[in-house]
Amino acid sequence: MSNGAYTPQELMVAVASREIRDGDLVFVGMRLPILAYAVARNNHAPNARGLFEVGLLRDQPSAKFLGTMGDPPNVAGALWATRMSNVMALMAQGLVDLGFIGGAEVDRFGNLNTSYVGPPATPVVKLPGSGGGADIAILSRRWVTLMSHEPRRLVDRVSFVTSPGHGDGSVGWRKRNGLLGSGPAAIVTTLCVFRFPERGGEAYVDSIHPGHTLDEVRANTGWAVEQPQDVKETAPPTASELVVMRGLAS
Amino acid sequence: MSNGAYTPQELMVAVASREIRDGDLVFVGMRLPILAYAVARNNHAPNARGLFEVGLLRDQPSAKFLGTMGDPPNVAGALWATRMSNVMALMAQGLVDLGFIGGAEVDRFGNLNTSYVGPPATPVVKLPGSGGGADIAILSRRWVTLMSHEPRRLVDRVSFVTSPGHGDGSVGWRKRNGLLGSGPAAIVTTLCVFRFPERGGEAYVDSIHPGHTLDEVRANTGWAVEQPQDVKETAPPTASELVVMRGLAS
Amino acid sequence: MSLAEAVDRFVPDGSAVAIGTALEALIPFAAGHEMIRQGRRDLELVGPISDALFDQLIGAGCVRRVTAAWVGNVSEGLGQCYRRAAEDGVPRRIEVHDHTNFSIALALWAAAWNVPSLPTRTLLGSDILSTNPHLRVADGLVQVGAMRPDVAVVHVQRADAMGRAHAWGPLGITEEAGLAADRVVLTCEELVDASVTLSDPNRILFPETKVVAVVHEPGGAHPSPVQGYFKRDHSFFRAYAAESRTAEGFNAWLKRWVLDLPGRAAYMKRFDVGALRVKGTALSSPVNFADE
Amino acid sequence: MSLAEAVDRFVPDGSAVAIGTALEALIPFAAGHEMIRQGRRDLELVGPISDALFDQLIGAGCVRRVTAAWVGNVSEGLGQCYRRAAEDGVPRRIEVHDHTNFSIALALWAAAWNVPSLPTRTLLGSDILSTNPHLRVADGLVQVGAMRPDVAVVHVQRADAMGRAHAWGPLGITEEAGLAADRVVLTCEELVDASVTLSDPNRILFPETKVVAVVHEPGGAHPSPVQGYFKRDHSFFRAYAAESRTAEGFNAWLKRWVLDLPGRAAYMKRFDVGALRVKGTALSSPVNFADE
Repeated sequence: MSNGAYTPQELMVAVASREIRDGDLVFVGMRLPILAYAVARNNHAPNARGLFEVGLLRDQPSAKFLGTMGDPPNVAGALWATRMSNVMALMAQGLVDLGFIGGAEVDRFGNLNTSYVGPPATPVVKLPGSGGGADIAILSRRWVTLMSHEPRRLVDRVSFVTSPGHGDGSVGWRKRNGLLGSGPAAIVTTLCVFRFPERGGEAYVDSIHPGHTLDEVRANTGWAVEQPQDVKETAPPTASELVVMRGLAS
Repeated sequence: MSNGAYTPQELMVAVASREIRDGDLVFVGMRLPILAYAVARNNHAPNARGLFEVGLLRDQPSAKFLGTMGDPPNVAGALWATRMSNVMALMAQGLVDLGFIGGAEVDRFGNLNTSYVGPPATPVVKLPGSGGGADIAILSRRWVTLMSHEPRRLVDRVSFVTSPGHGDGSVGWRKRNGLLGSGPAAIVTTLCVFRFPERGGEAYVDSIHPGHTLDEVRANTGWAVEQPQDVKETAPPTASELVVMRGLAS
Repeated sequence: MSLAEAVDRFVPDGSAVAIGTALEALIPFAAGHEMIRQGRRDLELVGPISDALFDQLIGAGCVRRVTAAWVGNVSEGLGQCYRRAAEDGVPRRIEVHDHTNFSIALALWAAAWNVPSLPTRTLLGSDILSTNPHLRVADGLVQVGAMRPDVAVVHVQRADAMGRAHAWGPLGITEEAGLAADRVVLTCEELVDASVTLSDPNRILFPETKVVAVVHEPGGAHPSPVQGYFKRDHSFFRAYAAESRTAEGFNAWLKRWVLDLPGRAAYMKRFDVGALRVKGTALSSPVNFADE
Repeated sequence: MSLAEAVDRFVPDGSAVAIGTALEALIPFAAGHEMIRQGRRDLELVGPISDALFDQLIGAGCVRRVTAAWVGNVSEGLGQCYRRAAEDGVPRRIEVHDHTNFSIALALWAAAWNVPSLPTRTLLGSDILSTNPHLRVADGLVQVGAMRPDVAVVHVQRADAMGRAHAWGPLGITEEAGLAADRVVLTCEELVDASVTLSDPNRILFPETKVVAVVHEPGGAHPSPVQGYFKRDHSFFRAYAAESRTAEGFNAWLKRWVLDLPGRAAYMKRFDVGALRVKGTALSSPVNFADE
């Protein structure tokens, strides 16, 4: 999948990091998002700050390995250790500029399912649940999800909406239903970057990663992906982006 | 007013202290109530604990002078220093056994006014307001108010109910209106102790302080005080009660 | 940043200002006095109880509305300027939105969580429901409308230049006031290095993203107490109560203690600071934040 | 008090138990294992996310209902016992009341403040509204029904015998869980003198009136981390994920790590405790509580 200079995950991290603007308050998750946050902090967004739903605010991400956001190195050097509801309060006030959400499956309107495959009363697979995912999806100003590009993950419609994106895809669905932020800004996959129309709707291909094609995207996506107006190529990770993420991922 | 062995205030403190049962969680105010709490702790209620709305829990009251409950000696040795809303949470759960409320005027149904004399829009006297008084009146299991016995303070009906007692005096008024606790247990004055029927209603004279008479009570009360069924004499402060309050009041 | 600059930039005329949120301790008198000196007008003061500071701001004509549970002089009784304003419109009429201590806390939590109101049983049966338009009864509960201050002004024991504040002792409604407010102005006894505040992130009061100004203002809470730093100056409150009994007396007091002084440093020279200073040491037992 | 006695007396069958309220740290695994050993049944587990402990209690058949935002193994993925119970009713069917992290916090605050529900915008547009009967939409907001646990079980760094607990690091929903619960059971790394806890009343988590048991149980949160005491045992979580993939594997794991052991002391001898212990020192800067 890689051209040898970087892995698909490294490209995803680089793309995700570019969603972070300088001065942003970012709701950071673990794994790829925390790497993206580190890359942004050390490159174009030195004044970004990271919130962790466990109840932490940080500037620099820990240089040590984290299994979870509650690990001691994430606490040492924190700028605020508090209750989760206080962190959520900031998000409910619209003060979280960007959130990251993980998901088992996402649909063409950006809705995420992390709860049930099959009927909730008799599920085929019981997934772990929302955690803070639905909170981020509903309350942060904009959010990004990162996902391996597989047809079983990028589905036409999720059977259960844990964390709402653009709902039924109609224009203005979020606003009509009282959701706070503007919803999903991007789905970053191993093949491409999807984005959404400003007031909601269906995901469109914004850029395709170097070495991949629209046909490949279509073959691995559970909905009929429309022909993009202009097919950009995703900018690969820069050397300075790679230095940061490789320094931390070890 | 005094028989020489103790002052009217000392008698009031002693009476108030006897309202505290061992193990009670008491919402303590300043001045006479904190002396009552100290007397109870050091006599019959060694396991009582005191909550202060500023956000404190204590066992022993401070031995040092306090101008306010936020004074440093009230913090040193505290069992919990927290937010006011956490202290209120305990009271809202019905966990505060007894509260003390000060008041400018009280009426025959135990309602207190600490807000306005005259119309609220154009008051003759602007009193300081509720503070935590209404919270205690509505949420604590039972409460006591201490007041100098004057006709302008013990009135037929207060013009403004800041902290509700038994409202309009009808049986079950508190329950019907959703108030949590059972309301005023006693009005302790410089002349006597008033109590209330269990399910609400009008204050009746339960005991008259040594050296005072029902006629004196009637002459100084703003409503027509009924003849009590049996006129008890208030038990005077004991030597051990006086020792505690005199040790602290200096 | 100087207090003058902080008040000038972040407490404009017409602001809703939460101040005195720890109740009787840590009252930001220096900041309040600076608002008076700068002739601030049409403020809405927000707090639980207020020990004399609201009374002074009202007497100085800075205030349009009071949203609070109690306004007076805690150890001395009624607030005389508050009375004159509410009873006689002197120096100007004020609007009063009454609360209880609990309901003002809930009003701030509602704003912190960005919901229109929070429910409670407190205030049921109280006539306060009829004087405050932000309280209403629905389904047997009182709905307390959200109160979002434009600015919370908070005095703390220590803070760093980035706005990480450590305060201790009972905090009243300080945390919710800071979270609810659009911005926070800090005054502090000690301006410390970030290594001090970050050594204990659990004691940091607010996210620094809310804090717009940190002012080093030792004694900025006098005459209110500051745990570990200053005792309460009871006689100062007593003297203020006596002098503020008439409008003339208040104006003389204000001239002497606020208007004729350039700032807090000059103010602190006018009384025996040493007698109020806490000299003892009762240190908190440290905790270990090490991660390996 | 011993952990066996605390669980026996204060966590009866059928209890609603808030546990693991600080999210990934300070998880009371020792207390959970004691519930398993005592064959507790029909529990309702209440928490935000649960890192493996809910999965173990579910696998052991102790659980009737889960009221939580997330159940799994944080660093390893899905909870295999949770899946078997929800998908196949093995070892028994469980009921799931889904929440988000924010909504479970609000459910506890509603109970702490003793109101039927609290409003929020979170969950609008989520299908979770259709699976949890304690959530409903009214006037464009979600009303989160109060959740009052019978008991909150909390692991802390240190506590005294009267129940005054000091915990540090991020606390998740611990404070609201303790306030909302009928009673609190504490396990602690260190049982300290009251002079330690009372030296810093701001760090005391709960009013002691809520605390019914204090158990000195060093290592009681393993394999979860304890700031200043223990690192997270990542490989233990990984091994648990692998072994719990089948019901047989889980039962073998449970026998080895819980059922065959008399208690925590024996458990702590079965792995290299020294490698996990925090050896460094990064002390909080003390604060002065002196009053004169």
